[in-house]
Amino acid sequence: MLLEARGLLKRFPGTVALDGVGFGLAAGEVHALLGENGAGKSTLIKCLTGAYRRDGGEILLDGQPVDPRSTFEAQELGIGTVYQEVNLLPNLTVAENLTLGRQPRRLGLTSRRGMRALAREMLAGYGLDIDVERDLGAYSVAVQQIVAIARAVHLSGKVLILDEPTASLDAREVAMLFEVVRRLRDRGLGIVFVSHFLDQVFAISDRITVLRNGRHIATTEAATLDRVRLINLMLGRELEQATTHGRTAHDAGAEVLRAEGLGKRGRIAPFDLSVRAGEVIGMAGLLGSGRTETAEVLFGAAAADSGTVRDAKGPLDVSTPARAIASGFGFAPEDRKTDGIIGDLSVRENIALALQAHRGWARPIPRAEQRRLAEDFIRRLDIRTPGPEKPVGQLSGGNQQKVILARWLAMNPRFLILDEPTRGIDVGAHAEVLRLIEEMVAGGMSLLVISSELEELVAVSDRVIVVRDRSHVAELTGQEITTDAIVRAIAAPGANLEAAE
Amino acid sequence: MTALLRRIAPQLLTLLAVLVLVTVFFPGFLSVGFSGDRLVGSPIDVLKRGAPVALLAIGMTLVIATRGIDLSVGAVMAICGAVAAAAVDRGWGLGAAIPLALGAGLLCGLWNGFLVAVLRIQPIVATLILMVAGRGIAQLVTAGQILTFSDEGFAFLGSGTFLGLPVPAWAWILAGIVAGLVVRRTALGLLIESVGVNLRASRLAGVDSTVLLVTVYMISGLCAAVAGLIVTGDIRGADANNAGLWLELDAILAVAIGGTSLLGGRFSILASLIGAMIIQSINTGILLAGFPPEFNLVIKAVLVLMILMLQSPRLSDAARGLATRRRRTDEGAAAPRAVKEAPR
Amino acid sequence: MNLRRLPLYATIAIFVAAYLLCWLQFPNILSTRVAGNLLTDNAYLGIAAVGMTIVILSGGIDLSVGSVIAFAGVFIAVMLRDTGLHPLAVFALLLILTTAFGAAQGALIHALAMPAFIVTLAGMFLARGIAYLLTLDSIPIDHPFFESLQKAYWLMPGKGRLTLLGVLMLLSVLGGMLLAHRTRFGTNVFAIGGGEGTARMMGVPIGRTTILIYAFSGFMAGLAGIVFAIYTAAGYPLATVGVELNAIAAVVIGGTLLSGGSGTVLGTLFGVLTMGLIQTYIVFDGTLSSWWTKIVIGLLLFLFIVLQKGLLKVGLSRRTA
Amino acid sequence: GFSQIGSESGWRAAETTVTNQEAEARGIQLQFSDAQQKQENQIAAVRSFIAQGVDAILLAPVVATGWDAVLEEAKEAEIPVVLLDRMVDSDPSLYLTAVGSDLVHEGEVAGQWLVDHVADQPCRVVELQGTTGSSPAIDRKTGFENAIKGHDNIEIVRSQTGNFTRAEGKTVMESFLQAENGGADICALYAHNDDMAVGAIQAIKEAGLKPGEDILVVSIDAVPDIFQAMAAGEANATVELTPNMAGPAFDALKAYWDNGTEPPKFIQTESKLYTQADDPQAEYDRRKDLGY
Ligand SMILES: Nc1ncnc2c1ncn2[C@@H]1O[C@H](COP(=O)(O)OP(=O)(O)OP(=O)(O)O)[C@@H](O)[C@H]1O
Ligand SMILES: Nc1ncnc2c1ncn2[C@@H]1O[C@H](COP(=O)(O)OP(=O)(O)OP(=O)(O)O)[C@@H](O)[C@H]1O
Ligand SMILES: [Mg+2]
Ligand SMILES: [Mg+2]
Repeated sequence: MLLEARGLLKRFPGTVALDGVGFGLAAGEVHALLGENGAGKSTLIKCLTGAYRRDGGEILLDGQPVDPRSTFEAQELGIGTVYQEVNLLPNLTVAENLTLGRQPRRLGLTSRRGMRALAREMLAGYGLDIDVERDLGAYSVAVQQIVAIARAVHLSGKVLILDEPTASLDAREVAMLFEVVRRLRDRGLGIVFVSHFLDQVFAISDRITVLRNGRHIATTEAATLDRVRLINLMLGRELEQATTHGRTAHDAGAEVLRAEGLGKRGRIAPFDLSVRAGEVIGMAGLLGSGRTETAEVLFGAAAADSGTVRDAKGPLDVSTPARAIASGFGFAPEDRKTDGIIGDLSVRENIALALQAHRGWARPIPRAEQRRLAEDFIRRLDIRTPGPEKPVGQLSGGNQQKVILARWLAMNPRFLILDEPTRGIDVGAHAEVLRLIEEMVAGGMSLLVISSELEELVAVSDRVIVVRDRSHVAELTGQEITTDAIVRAIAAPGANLEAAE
Repeated sequence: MTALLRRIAPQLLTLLAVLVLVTVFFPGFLSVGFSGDRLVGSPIDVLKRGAPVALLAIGMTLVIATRGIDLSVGAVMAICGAVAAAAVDRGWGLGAAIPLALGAGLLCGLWNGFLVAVLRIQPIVATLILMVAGRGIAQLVTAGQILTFSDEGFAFLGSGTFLGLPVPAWAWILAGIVAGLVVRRTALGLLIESVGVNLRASRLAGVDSTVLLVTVYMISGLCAAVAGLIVTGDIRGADANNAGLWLELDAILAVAIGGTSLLGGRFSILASLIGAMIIQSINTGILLAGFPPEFNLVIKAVLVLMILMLQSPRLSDAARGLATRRRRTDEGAAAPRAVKEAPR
Repeated sequence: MNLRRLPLYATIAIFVAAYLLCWLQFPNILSTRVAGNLLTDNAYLGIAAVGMTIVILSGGIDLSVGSVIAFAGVFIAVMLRDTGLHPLAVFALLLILTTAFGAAQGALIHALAMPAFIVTLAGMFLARGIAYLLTLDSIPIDHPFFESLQKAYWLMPGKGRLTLLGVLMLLSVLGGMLLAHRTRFGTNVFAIGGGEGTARMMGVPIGRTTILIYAFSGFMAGLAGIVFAIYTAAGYPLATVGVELNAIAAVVIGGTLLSGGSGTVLGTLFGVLTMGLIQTYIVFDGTLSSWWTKIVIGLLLFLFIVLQKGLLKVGLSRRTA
Repeated sequence: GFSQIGSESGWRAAETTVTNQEAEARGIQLQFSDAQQKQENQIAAVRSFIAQGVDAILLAPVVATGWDAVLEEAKEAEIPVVLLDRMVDSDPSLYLTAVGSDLVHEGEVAGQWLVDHVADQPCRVVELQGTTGSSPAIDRKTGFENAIKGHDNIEIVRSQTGNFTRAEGKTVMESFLQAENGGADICALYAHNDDMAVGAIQAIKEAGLKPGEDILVVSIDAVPDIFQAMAAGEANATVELTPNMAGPAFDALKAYWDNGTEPPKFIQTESKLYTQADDPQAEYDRRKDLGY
């Protein structure tokens, strides 16, 4: 075994995140690490790489006991890691992020030119031609994700660990990533791969280890496992019904909202959007095409500089989020860490926040009421938390996502925008979210769902808007909505340029 | 209730330790007696003298909870004291002086809040502007003199006694209770904490952060105004140069000793108030113990450092880790290292 | 060119514009004499501000610098008075002391996870307290070596003096620029300022870097103390009260974000010069009463910051448009 | 050019006012610069006075040391410098003259008054010091101690800094009272300035004692408020430090310009002692508009 963990133990107040987990990674294999949200995958990785101090158990590298006390030491041992939340610094340039700690030097000073060259070299092979001297923060999550991967690959002499690296990548980039991963595997590296996309798991991995509730459940050859069994292993139960394609046709309701000529210079070209009651509008496009911008303009997060929004009764004010919310809008943002959760506050407070802000500070929601609300959603969305008073920052990524969904469901808005709602969510929860979407729509709510997962869009949408180059370019309805059609619309003339960029 | 106790336990213990320490150096420290109908004694002195810092700490706690800081409170004290003294001096009476002073405090808070929330200037710098200019404004009001007055009602604010306790002590205790109630019985506390932890996310959840930030700085200004009234009443004169000088640092220290993170988020007004009393006990203790004044700063620095070290989460973690390790080794098991997550 | 330089350009533009405005009112102000004075009079502040810049870039703050400068002066004066050591030896000793002092603060900040504001606040009390213990008086320094240092200058055309102290400050800025922008340590500082947790995950040695950052600030404060001692030829425990706030203001005017992770050392130089210009302007004006002086300083500070914000906004929108 | 220290006390404000009045009366145009208690600002101010080419510089130095370089620059530029109210350690050739009082002497006058007043009675004195490290605090302490030396009946039992402020004077006095048996053991208070004394008087009153009788109060500066207290019998004595330093300075300058008369290097102002016998009410009325 290249990297081996025996009897790993990690406790957090109120949770045992790892309960005697064993894990073995061979050289030259891609080893998938799977489990529900909160199963302990990220914790295992953090213990292996010295980001967390473990409470017990031992780690062996090449048969020798090692004890990385910091990620720095892990890197020195040849373990490169992409952690779940992109762990790069937006205030540094791409090149600085890539070369941090290993900057080429001349005469004791770091060399700009050397850094630039090294960075370009590291990024080669990912089809990403970006200005490495610009701040990383100027780029989208996807670009950052790729940069993080490139960095980890560069650092990994022996082991590469990828914790949900594909969560915000689209198909083309995933393919490119897998290309790189295979190359590394063939060079004899051991690669740990975490993902909730089972297709990707089956596509790339040699072996699979499943964790549940902090325990090791099984390790098997990927080839011997089928999808259903894998899901059973992960959930410890049958998934009631794997959602299949095809949304039951709706009677198109009356129009409830209409945006006309809404846009913001330099961000998104003016667009029209009509929303009917109980309708799900999907939004597809390449990374950086302007989907998030559309949502932000609609919600007042980035104030529009042209256009109007109105409903049957008259114009609506959506110039700030608070006003948009007052007009019955809701928005679950894409980047949950910076835009979504209030890390130090409890699950209860996070769920009640939007409702409370809407009611104003003078009309507090009684604590008991908040608790009831929180417990209700914890049950309904199956949020894995020891209780409603747990700080939300300590939940696993997928569970944080559910808390944000709960926040907006508690508001019961008439028009809810979900930007990548299933990012980082496990299969069980994924099905759950899709079911919730159905439920909401049945209750008369209208949705705008932004997603990079085309199947998901096809499954839920009544209508799909395709965004390209910061403008809305196509709209598919009813039978037209197929993955193929969407891909074609995205890739229409001009898109190649964008992709090549 | 128990949660509250657990929250303020470190502060209470520290206060106790400081009191014991001072008593060692000055044995009569803890004695309280009656003189006529009012209580006298060092503990009462601490309650009274600690009033300005305690009042400032109330506002400062809220400001810090939003991830801000207010360096201007000392200058605002001077402005408000000067305004009140000038009003009394012109014979407008206390009825006009107090509202004017409080209004001035609110105005200062509004200005700070405007800079921070609307112009988005970083809080330290935004309030540094008023810290510098504010004292000038105060001197403008008093024309550079110590504006002395002889209004007994005003003096009562600073040095009077009510039901045995000094009026300043009443002021901060009441202000603390009111602020505590307002913040915790409404949703203000939740919203402040949410803005302090993650401004962007809070805005996206519909929290009106602008109004909230302005409000918080206005509360801080108001607290400073009350503190300014008290020190002015106390010496029966508005001393624009020295009123509240460097008190902002003590107030920030009180909040920090009270365990509220300077990075915003969770806060406790009660703990900050205990922090203020800890600082005042040290100050009074130094005065009573009779060391030469050149030792004051060193003593204070060492005590503050010790207090902070004792309260440091890392140290208590390490101590706990040490305890578990000992237990484990007792059991004969291998000794794993102390848990250190240290979320910062 | 580069987006992150925008605040720097804004600062420089405002400084130049302000200087020209002052010149319109007082033609004298554009003499080399005033320029030389500007450098000399602000040398200690500039040096301390370079250290402060590094600290602030890392997302920290160092309130102890003013006190450390005072301590340095007193220490030098007392040592020169009471021992036969050569000033250079005293300087070396002092720099070791203040660097260790800074390192100790950094160690506390890191090891105990305490906020820098509070630790350095205690450090501020401590340094001045120790200065008091050394002496209460102001002690003159009349060592011949000191005099030669003080008198070392190069007469610029127009009778302005480019003093050793001014040059020392410019060198410090240069050194700071290299350190911040051209070393691994510097990038680590930016990394910590951008997000300590993230930086840790990326393998930045947080503890070591934090200690080094504050040690550097302590070193620069010690150096500033030496400069101040040369400048005034005395040690005085009450000197340079509140200089830390001036340094912070200079850093921020220089376009560095107090929240850390973004800024330049060169900007700090212009921040310092801007503060000096405000001071000079007020003296040239010469009609302001004590209180109006304070109010005007506050207003000018406000004006500069708002102008800078405005310029930044214009620059940014031009870029995205 | 006039480089003033700041406006940290009423006395300082009065000095500024009087200087302006004196300048106006003589038709002199005054460039004023306030250093906010910082020597570095003062040095910068003097430098820019030189750069502007003023005719003379009045300097109220915040601290005695560290003036050599700028004074030499002034000398090179042939601008006469007159020091006000505090001295510097520099070579006397660098300035024209200094106008001021002798701080040590002030302390001695105050101490002497106490010595005379209590005669042979035992007297436990508490002292309110000025800002730690400032020269008035050091010198006035020394002077007072000189005066009581050899009088074993007088003893300083407690000494703390009140930072020259009224509020701290009061706070510190409260703790003195607290520490000295409710004040019963204190015979006299010596304050380094009147502001602290005024604060302390309030503390004494609030403790139920009579300042001026139960506890003697002697202080320095002679600001209006202390005369009010004396008129009320609450303070006993104060030593005057006149804010009119500029008058003699201007006179000296005029003489120097008119006929090159070199003034003496030190023009000492009188340190006059005022007691309750000196019609304090009249003194108060005389001073109250001087901008204290
Ligand atoms: N810093 C922390 N403090 C307290 N509890 C934590 C912390 N980090 C993780 N946990 C808890 O540990 C458990 C495992 O979390 P982990 O992040 O490892 O899950 P995961 O398998 O990566 O889930 P996901 O698929 O959602 O990323 C969860 O119950 C979580 O609440
Ligand atoms: N490949 C890329 N090259 C350069 N810049 C990019 C790229 N991808 C995204 N960006 C930038 O990232 C920013 C964010 O884009 P935005 O979030 O609007 O895209 P999106 O369509 O919502 O995509 P997604 O949500 O999938 O990231 C844009 O300003 C864009 O300029
Ligand atoms: Mg995870
Ligand atoms: Mg997006």
